[in-house]
Amino acid sequence: MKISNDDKIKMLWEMMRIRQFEERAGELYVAGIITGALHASNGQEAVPVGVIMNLKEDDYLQSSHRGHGHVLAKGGEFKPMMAELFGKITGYCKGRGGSMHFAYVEKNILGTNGIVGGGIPIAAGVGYSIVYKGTNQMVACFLGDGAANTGAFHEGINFAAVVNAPVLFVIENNQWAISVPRKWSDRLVDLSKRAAAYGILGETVDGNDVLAVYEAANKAVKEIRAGNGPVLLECKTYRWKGHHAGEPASLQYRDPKEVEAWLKKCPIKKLEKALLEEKIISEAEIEEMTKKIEQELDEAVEFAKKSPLPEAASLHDHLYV
Amino acid sequence: MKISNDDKIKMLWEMMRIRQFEERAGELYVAGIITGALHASNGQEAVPVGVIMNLKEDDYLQSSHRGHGHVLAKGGEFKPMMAELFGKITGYCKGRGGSMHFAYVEKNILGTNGIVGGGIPIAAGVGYSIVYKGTNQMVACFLGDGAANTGAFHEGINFAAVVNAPVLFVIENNQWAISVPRKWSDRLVDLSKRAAAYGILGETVDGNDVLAVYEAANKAVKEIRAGNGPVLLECKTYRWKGHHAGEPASLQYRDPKEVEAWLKKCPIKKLEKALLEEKIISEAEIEEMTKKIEQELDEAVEFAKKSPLPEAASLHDHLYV
Amino acid sequence: MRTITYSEAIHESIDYNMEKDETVFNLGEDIGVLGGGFRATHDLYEKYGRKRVLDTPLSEIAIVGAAIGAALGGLRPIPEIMYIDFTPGCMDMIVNQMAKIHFMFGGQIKVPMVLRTVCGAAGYNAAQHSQSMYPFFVHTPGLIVVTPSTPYDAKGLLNTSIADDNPVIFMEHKRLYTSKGEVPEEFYTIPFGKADVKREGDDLTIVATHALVHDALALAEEMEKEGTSIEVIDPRTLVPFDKETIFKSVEKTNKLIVADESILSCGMASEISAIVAEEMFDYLDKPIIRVASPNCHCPFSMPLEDAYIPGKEELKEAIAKVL
Amino acid sequence: MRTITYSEAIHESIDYNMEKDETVFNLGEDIGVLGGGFRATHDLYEKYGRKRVLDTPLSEIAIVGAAIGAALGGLRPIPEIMYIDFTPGCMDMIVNQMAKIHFMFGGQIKVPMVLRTVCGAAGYNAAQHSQSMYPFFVHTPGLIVVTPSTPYDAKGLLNTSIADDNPVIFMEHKRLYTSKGEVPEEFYTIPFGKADVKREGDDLTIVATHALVHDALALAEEMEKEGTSIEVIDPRTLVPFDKETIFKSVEKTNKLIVADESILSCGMASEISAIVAEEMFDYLDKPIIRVASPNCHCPFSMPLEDAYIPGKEELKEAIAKVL
Ligand SMILES: Cc1ncc(C[n+]2csc(CCOP(=O)(O)OP(=O)(O)O)c2C)c(N)n1
Ligand SMILES: Cc1ncc(C[n+]2csc(CCOP(=O)(O)OP(=O)(O)O)c2C)c(N)n1
Ligand SMILES: [Mg+2]
Ligand SMILES: [Mg+2]
Repeated sequence: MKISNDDKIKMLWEMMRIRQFEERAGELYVAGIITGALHASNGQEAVPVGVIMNLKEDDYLQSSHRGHGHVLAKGGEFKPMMAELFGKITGYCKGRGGSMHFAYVEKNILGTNGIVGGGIPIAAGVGYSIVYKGTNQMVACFLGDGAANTGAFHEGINFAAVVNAPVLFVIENNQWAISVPRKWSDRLVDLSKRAAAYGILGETVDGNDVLAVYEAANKAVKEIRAGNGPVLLECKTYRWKGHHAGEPASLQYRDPKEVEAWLKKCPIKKLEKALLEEKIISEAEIEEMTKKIEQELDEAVEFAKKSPLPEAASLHDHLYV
Repeated sequence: MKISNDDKIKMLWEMMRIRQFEERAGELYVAGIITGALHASNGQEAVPVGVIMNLKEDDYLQSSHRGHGHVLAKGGEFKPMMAELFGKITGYCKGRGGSMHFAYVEKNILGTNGIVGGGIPIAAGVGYSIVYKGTNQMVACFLGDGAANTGAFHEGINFAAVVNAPVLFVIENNQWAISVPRKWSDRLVDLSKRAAAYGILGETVDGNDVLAVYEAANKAVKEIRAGNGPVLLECKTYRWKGHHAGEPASLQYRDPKEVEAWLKKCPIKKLEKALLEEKIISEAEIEEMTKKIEQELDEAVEFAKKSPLPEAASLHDHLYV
Repeated sequence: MRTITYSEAIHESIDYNMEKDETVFNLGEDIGVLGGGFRATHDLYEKYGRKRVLDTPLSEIAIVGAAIGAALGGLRPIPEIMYIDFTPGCMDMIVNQMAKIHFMFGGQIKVPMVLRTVCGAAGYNAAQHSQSMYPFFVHTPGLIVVTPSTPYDAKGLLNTSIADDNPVIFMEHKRLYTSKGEVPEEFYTIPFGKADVKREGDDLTIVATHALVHDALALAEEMEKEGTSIEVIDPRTLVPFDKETIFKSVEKTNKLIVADESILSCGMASEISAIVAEEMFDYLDKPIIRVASPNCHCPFSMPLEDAYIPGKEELKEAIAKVL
Repeated sequence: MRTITYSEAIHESIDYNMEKDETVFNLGEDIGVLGGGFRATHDLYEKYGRKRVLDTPLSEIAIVGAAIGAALGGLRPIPEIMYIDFTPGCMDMIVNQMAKIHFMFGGQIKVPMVLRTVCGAAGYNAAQHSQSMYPFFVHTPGLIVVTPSTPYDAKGLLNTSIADDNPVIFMEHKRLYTSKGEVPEEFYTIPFGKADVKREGDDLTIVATHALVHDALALAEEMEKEGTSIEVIDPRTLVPFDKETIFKSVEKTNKLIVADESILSCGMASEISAIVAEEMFDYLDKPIIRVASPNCHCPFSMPLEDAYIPGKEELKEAIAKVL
């Protein structure tokens, strides 16, 4: 498949934005400046970027608890995201949601979700609304390998299959559900095998290779837009950090060798290397991109810091319409 | 596979017991003598019989809402069953349960269940207790095709697979979940395909052929007792009656031709024919069996009628140990 | 005025709203060809087709989840859960998603949907088919909880529910479907949070919901002859809850009985009692008596179910305590 | 006496009971190698192995369902649901199976299991990780509901829970895990249904649960200096519920405040208020005031969560209303 140089550069850019956002958020957390439950996606950036590059502006996103990357790839902006992490009223959710409930409805980003698997049946329903209205939109729904063992997964995907909902279900298989390894979670090698349980297409791809993810998602999206209903795409990847920002990456449950091996498979490095070799980009340009993102992040942090916190008296706001 | 003549006759006997019990219960319901929610299994008798003939006395049964046949095949007796349907204190559950909560713990019959799919994770746990204790028991868990679309199915079977629980999950695929046809419930031809989602063995068999069910179950039971964990067995069959005793079988949602075609595939007639042809049994003997069962049913109804109802004052009994 | 059943009133509202608004649709088990367990959606499948009367797989999580998603996608879904007893199976979707999305997203998006379901004990269906656990929904902020007791209220409140932009739990009652009452043919709405004084009286206030409204009215009629004047108030919506109408009544009668079929402990009768004990203590002459389902499962056997269901007997006993 | 934390007290009880009884085992997410989100099961995996400290798939329905099955199979499971917020995801197993099997089967079989879970708002985790909806369990007959507020109570009540043949919901509180208190090294039990008078007083009764017990005690200490004598009672188990101890106190003080972190409407504070309003009306001099989480979701942002959590401030306001 032919992917334009511009698109490849965009992929690098998007992955870098995610990585740097996650790093910054992690630092702010460790410094005690932000708080709450923060699930970083360092190391998994190729998945949201490779998938979402195939979406149109008005397609929907349904995300998981580990959702910063999805939101960013779908058009989330640093300032309101950072402000949300700071609990400020300039955040997307006016400080009500935080990391686990990032939503940016203007861009059809229908939220991260603190309930693992919770977004899956909802995505199926968004998909049904598309069938109902007859628009040419679709939904990308991200979930972890752990989420694939929830009842919501089974009911949500089966429902989507039956009503032919245009939903791309993406399993970000990072091999662990917190401390529980795959071998204690399921008996499979490839979770995409579960597609057969719903009579839909399933595929497994190297989730650390953004071009491979892009291609697989592209094929899936074509299938979906052709009206054939949902597709299940499994992207094999790895979480670099602790499960959440408060958990050291070195925690005992993962073999340090396993972590190290995956660190070597950095999706960003991999694409950088390819682009440098193909002379699509230069070291200097990458450096410049990094700086630009850092600067944007500085501004976002500044913005977040300066933004006001909600008043205690506004506690009940947005409870009802 | 060689099945002894005695076993074949036992199969016929067991199926006849179920059929006649269901017919009697249906009559009592229509006559307004018994009440509540009654889900008859007429036409599906080969499934419980073919499966349960492979179980040992101390194996467990986990049943569904359509469970009279399972309970009977596992050793349920007419009198306490009938008494339970009458709401009498001589019933298995002392009148507290009724048809949807038939349990006979002495025979390791762990109950029918009013929640579709509800028994599946429970069966997985019973299976885990067997692994835990290291006994050579197993569990047979019956469920409908509708139940195969519940979150409980997914979580329960996956859990059983991961812990290697000795459970035979039997889908009684009677093509309908009340008025909802398979095509609106899933996209599959064979529901046993879902076994692959859990890395376990799956097989589909003609659920109206008791010998075929017996053979398939026998193979599955061997697999399970060998310590290889759960197996998913789909038995294709058909519900002759309305969904529950209060619903006419002729209700509009099913094509009468479909119903008729299945009536011709009576599992009891099929076995009778074979046994008669092989001269394993005579018409007279069958006639006698029928009569014997009728007489036992008469006695059971008499017993149930004469048994006392619970006192209103005993409302709170058995709420806590 | 024309008289129709509770079930027909619900049907009429759904039909009208579907006709008026293309985005209104139903999804659930056996609501289409079968027309629903209590006929409330009968013939709608024939009239509007599968797209808008969607028979689903046996998947309560998906029914509610997909309804939420469809609402986010701009539709106005009416999911049906056949019995309230099956809502524990999809409670996460109700409690953690449906009720919270609008709030968690800082008001960015609305979740307009009406979850219809059926409560109450009837017909000897035992512990898993006889419940009324809507206190779960009252205890979950962000939901509207509606409990109509008459065909008139059912139609008016369902019209309001479908028009409302908040997620609504619309509680129908098994023993009321065939009850009849006067219902205007034309469209009308009944505001949320407006209790209805079903009968005026001076000596005692009974706040009752659903089927117990009718028990209370029947008893009040009887006791009128004995010279006791009972006021019967139906809150009609449990969230929002009209305290004012009840307070006004207690100011007058100084005695309160609360009657609700949900289970006693942490049930709706307790909630209403606690509100009044907190805010109207000085007007009370007597203890507040609760009539509710006992702290027990609904048993199958006839005499036991009969003993289980709260009704006129229990109301009488309660009255004896305060008069 | 030796002082240990609430988390250590729980750990000690589980460890002891596992050692004593081969049939006791744990299952849940991240309870094994990780040792649980709050360290309550740490090192047990190393000591007893996977068989008895079973890390499960991310499947709450299966965790509770399998625990029920294992109990039916003769074991004494201790399933853990990481946060109470995830119990709606397995509510059917809790409400329709775990709580009902013994009853529906006419007493033929027992379901001895202790479902451990964690409630309370803390640390800015927003609406889906801050709840205390145990009123769902109080509203479901057939369950025992335990809410220990101190390390001593935690160990004693957990010992009782594991020995009990009924299904138990054992509610731990996030903000209490690191709290310390005196706990005997030896085995002891605390009976269900026995409230603990945490502090005696004459002017006012505060019935409080979990973290609010400590807020109430701190406030009582302060107010003692101002000459107000407050009695603080911790019911310790919500089901069964010890009315008598509370009644005795109200007889003496004639004033009652109820403080519980579950949400106000249909919450535990309302239930306790309603019991007293029904049975002890004549002893009350003042309205019964409830302190609870507001009828609102727990928001993420710091000042909002702080405003949300009921504590000393809210207790003070309540006291001002009755003194
Ligand atoms: C229903 C539910 N159960 C448990 C949790 C606690 N929890 C949060 S993330 C997580 C692991 C999720 O694993 P996976 O889906 O693989 O995503 P990952 O964290 O690996 O990205 C768990 C157990 C939760 N939030 N929701
Ligand atoms: C969780 C749940 N949802 C819905 C129902 C209502 N209901 C009872 S049986 C049934 C259909 C079950 O279909 P299937 O599993 O195929 O079994 P069958 O009745 O065909 O034997 C439904 C929807 C229920 N009892 N439990
Ligand atoms: Mg994972
Ligand atoms: Mg079926």
